[in-house]
Amino acid sequence: MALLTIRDALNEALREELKRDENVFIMGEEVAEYDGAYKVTRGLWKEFGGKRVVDTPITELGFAAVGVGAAMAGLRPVVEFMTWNFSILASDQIINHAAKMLYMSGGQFPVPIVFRGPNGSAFQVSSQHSHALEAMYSNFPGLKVVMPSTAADAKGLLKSAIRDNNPVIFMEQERMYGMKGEVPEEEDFTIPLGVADVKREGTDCTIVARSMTVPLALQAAEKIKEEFDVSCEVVDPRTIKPLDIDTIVGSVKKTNRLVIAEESHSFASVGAEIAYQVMDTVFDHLDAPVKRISTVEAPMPYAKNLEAAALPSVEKIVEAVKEVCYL
Amino acid sequence: MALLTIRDALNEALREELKRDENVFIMGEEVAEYDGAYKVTRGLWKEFGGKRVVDTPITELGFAAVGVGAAMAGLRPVVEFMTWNFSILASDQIINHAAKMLYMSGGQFPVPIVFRGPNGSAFQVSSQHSHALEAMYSNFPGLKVVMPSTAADAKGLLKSAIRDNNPVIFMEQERMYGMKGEVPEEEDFTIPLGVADVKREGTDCTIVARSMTVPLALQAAEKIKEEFDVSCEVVDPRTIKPLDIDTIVGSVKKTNRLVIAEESHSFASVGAEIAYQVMDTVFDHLDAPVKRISTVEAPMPYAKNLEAAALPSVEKIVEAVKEVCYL
Amino acid sequence: MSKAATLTEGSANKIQNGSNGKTAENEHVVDLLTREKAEKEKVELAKAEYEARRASQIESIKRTDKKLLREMLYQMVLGRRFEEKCAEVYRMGKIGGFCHLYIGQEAIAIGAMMALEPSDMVITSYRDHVQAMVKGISPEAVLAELYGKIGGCVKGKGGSMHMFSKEHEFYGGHGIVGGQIGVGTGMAYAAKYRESGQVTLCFFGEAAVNQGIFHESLNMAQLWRLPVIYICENNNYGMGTSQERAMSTRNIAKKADAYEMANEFVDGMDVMAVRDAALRAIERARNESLPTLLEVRSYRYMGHSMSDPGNYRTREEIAKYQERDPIVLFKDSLKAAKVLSDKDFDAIEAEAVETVERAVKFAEESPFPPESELLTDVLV
Amino acid sequence: MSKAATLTEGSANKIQNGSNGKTAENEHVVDLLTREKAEKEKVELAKAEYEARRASQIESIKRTDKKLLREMLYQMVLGRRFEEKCAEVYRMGKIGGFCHLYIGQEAIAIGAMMALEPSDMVITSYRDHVQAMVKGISPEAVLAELYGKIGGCVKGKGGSMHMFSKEHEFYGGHGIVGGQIGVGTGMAYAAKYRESGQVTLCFFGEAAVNQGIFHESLNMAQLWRLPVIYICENNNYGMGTSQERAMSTRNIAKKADAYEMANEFVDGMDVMAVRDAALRAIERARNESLPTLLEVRSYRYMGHSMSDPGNYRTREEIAKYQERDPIVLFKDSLKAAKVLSDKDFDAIEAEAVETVERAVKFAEESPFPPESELLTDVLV
Ligand SMILES: Cc1ncc(C[n+]2csc(CCOP(=O)(O)OP(=O)(O)O)c2C)c(N)n1
Ligand SMILES: Cc1ncc(C[n+]2csc(CCOP(=O)(O)OP(=O)(O)O)c2C)c(N)n1
Ligand SMILES: [Mg+2]
Ligand SMILES: [Mg+2]
Repeated sequence: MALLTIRDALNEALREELKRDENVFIMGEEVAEYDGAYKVTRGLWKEFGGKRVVDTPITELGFAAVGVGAAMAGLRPVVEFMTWNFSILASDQIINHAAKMLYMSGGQFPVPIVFRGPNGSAFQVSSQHSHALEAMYSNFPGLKVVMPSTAADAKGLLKSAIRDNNPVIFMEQERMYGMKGEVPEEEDFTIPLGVADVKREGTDCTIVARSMTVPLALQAAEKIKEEFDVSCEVVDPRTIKPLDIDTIVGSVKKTNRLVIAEESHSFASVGAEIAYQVMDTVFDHLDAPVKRISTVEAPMPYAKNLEAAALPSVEKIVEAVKEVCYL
Repeated sequence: MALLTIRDALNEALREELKRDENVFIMGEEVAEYDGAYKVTRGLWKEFGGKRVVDTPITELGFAAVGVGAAMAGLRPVVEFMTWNFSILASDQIINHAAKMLYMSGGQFPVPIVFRGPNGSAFQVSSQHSHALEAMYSNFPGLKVVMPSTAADAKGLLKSAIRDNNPVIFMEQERMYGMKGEVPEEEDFTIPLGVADVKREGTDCTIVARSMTVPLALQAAEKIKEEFDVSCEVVDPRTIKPLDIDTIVGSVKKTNRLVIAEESHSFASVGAEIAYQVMDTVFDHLDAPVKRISTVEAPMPYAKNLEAAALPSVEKIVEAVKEVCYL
Repeated sequence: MSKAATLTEGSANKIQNGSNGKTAENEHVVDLLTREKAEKEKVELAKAEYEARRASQIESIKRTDKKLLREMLYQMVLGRRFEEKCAEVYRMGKIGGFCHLYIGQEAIAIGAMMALEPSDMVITSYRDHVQAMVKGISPEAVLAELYGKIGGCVKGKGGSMHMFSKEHEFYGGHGIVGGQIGVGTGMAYAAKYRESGQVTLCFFGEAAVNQGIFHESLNMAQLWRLPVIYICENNNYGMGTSQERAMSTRNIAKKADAYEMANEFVDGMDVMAVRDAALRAIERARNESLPTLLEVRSYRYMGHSMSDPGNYRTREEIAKYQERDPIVLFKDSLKAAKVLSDKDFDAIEAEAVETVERAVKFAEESPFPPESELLTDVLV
Repeated sequence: MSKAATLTEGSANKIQNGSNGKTAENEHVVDLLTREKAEKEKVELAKAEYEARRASQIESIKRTDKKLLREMLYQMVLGRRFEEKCAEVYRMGKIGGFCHLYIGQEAIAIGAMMALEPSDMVITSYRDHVQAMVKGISPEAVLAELYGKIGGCVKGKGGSMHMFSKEHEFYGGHGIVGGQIGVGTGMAYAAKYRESGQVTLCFFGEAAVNQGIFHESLNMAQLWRLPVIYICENNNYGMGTSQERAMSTRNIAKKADAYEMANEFVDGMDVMAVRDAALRAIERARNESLPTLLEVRSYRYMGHSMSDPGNYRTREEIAKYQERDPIVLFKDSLKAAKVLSDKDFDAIEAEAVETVERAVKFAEESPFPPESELLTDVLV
């Protein structure tokens, strides 16, 4: 095991895949000479050259399209959005082109492409730079959606995403790039897409969290254990689509209670979907309504205190658990 | 009362608002000289001239932005997307600009704009032209989302949308343009945004439907009444955001059973949200898990038989009701 | 830096179509008159050029292989007959959804695509039947696709707008106006990356030029020297909107200057002129890895799609363009150049009709896709 | 239509930045050398032009009202001192998020905006502090916004990138590169519609020019004859990417030709040149309702934002640009033209410093927004 930041784990995944398959290349704004706006691609341009690591103009729709076309024609592009906020400009290529190409072409043209970058809020970057967009992309068939929360997951999932023959939406979180974790050093470490991970075992309440809310959920679980001796299980789906509902349901069957913590806005969120699917499957196992914690229904404010109040937090998760446990 | 098609009801709403307020204008592809791709704007260019009814180039992002800027500067644009599919190209202006402007500007710049056009499938127009996009736009605070299902609602809601000082996503359905209904003839008939309508009263099971699924739900209710003597209440939220959850919850309290029928894809859909909110509010009143009918998780196929199989239908709704009623 | 101001004089044929206070009624009349006059002038000019064009076409014909010329004519005639059949069966309800026909524009697809190698790549818009066939998809598979049958080239999943063939390097068939300009740029990117020597032809209409993706794509193509040929099929209308009502300039080829990209304006009624321009562009792409923008001026005889009544133009306007029909012109020239005789023409005509009939039979008999197809091809 | 081919010769200074097989290491060395040489030449040229520029600036000064000239210098100095203070307090942790400074580019905002009427409209990117102040928002309100305090011009909800003032017709402060080009076009649309006589100034960086919205907007502005002035602030970098690595042409002003739009290239180190070009464009907008694209060549001294170490360029490159500093040049000219004396300069300097100090005091003392603000202003 090596202790790596999520940033470096992603970097390793990219490096290894660039080495493994010469059809893999990285493109995006500032990914090459600048080493990446958030340094996820650090050193790669120097090591692999300007053919494999390519700086683009600021034309999100255009370079996403270039990625789609290149993928149709046999390459395996990894397209970085400096942040997912800017992907909205490119969403026509993701939703109307990448996601449907295989179907429209009757199975002839797979689009093996990874769109990746930081998703959600950063530190006071205000409303146009703080979107968590997984709900939007998850609604469209033809896309896989991945959201790692640890260094090991980040590395293993990114490698799998690059090898996947479908378009994959790979969402990181800027607040988490510096978080460290153990990463297996074995030669070809990957984590399959579509498999949830139980980040903490517990018996009394399930917390489903993803990306940024996983560490918050773990802290909340700790606190609740201490304060109320209630044992929370923290399940991280890791892949939002396809969703490993079985693992979530398995946990809820055991705990009979479910809290969902997510950074995105709430309305028609992935959390709503998980709640629906759980209810649909194990309605009779639920001893309380599912409780969801999301970012409040407002654009992200700049002021530090308001931003903190807008986002999910350990306290909010604790409160939600208390509620479903009738504490 | 006048018997109007939904198309003509929308047309009347536009005409009346153009007359009422000279800051209202319509822009979009083929809305003027061509009378609208689907004839919703028929006759308006002739009547009001090229200043009030404006043909645009095929530049969805650009003319959406023009709408946003014009709204900030005091006009009340009604921007037509030939279909909502093409709005994805403009979604940055809708999500990152229109929806946040009021908040970002600390309340100084409201954006009184209506984005409208047909949403969802038409008749075999295949995967790039059949999106139902309400889930996507509903996820973002700062937008209102409206989906009428009758001629009267279409007229009354569109007039309210145009008078509203917020950006409103107004989603019609091409399959429904020709459907007729009674429309009040009173001088200034409007329907407030945010108020659901019970389209059929019933006691045994609630069906929440919107847009295209409302007529399907009504037919299903009829069938179920006949075949099983089970009485369904059909609730049409009409406005998705803000959602009149009280009316839905009120119905569920009475029937203790809920089926949701929607044309969009299911994952993280508005249906999931309604299910979550209902469960959150009246968990103990539910005698069965909420059942949701959506378009299958595949891009829309072209072939007639496949398209029919992909979409929600009377039969599917009937089956869902039978399921929640344990018939 | 003390460079003098470089102001462009306002262009002459600018139409102010908003905000001028006139009533629409008035505007409309003025507008129609102006337009009619402009149209008339254009058409007169075009007719005068017909003769000049025939002379130059004959020159070009003389430089070209006879078998190829015959095949070019055959493909043009087949394209025409095929589309006519589509219109016929569409009206009978055999085809659903949108259906955009290519009648009048055949010289573009045939002129440009038959200058390619089979391994070269092509991508286009929803107006894709003829391109699909020229690239090698059988008329059977195209028509069956239009019928929404399992024998269609994408198993009935795409319909009129979404023909594809991996085998024939045909990348579709796309419904979002302008979307394929970016995708085509990416295909060329891959060709350069893999040093495959492939050239990419990317077709789109003149109205698509106004989309942002055109701008973004051309910049990248020139910046990165991609072997792509952008072919703007300028038929003067995007649905019911003429170019002058949607674009602030008439000169699309010149837009390439904004990217320092090679560009050429071509008469799209002249299949040999299209071919010659395409050959130059292909050479530039293949040997120098440089992109080109071709503006090919053309005209579509039918409505935008089968559901367009086409009230925005006169029958006369159409008729006058038809006098310069690309197939008639090509036949005239082939005959004048003594390459093909009337007998040859008859044989070609018969062959095309027969092929189309075969396609109809196939499409009729092909079954609808089984319901199991609904959920396949969503993910690999 | 038999018009000859209009091929553009491939441009000279094209950089091939992908797919050429060389190692990045090699490429990098070659690249740096080439660039260094190019930079050197550019800077030499610039210095030579400094003198010429000063002469012409003096000419322009002589035609201009003295009080206005003083105010222009004051605003430039204030802008400079204000941004320096921002850098200082940012490093102390008083400001969060992104913070993009304007140092080096002052001549653009002051030159262009002080040619406006107060009722004219302005919109810009995230690099907006100075534009906000020139339009009339108090330095107090701008700095308090940067602090995220309730006294900020948008109550702490926007921060550095999102300054707004309805009262002063300042339409923000936008974070999506290029987004404001479309919105600004819409503002001009409204002005024309309402016949308000207002002109719209729309600022953006050179990297934003590559965005599709630039293309879509300019077409509509020319087609509909909108009274908008697009000001491209060309500081040669979009974050760490120089123009030549992102754009296939050096000549941005000329891109307006693709829309038949008036355009002008201006030296952005010369506040009077900017003013004069702006006056011409404003006149065109106000009297003829026609748009203009101005490319104003400039340079930013600081990193892209406060978090950018700026390794993509040398200290030398920056230093050399600083030798042509717009404030120094303007002072030199004002002195030579005997408009202002050293004493005046000192007074201006003192006033600017004092104003900034007042702003700091205000920002420090203003409270954070109450939590109740979180859910207001979401909907009207
Ligand atoms: C993004 C988008 N906007 C609008 C449409 C509707 N639409 C389909 S074709 C068309 C006109 C396109 O004209 P042009 O590009 O000139 O091509 P042509 O049809 O003449 O071949 C329009 C508006 C669409 N399919 N996609
Ligand atoms: C759509 C979008 N893409 C990327 C970014 C990240 N970003 C912010 S500023 C910037 C560079 C813009 O450069 P330029 O337009 O030249 O303006 P300058 O910063 O030089 O003033 C980038 C890439 C963004 N904010 N929005
Ligand atoms: Mg056209
Ligand atoms: Mg710049």
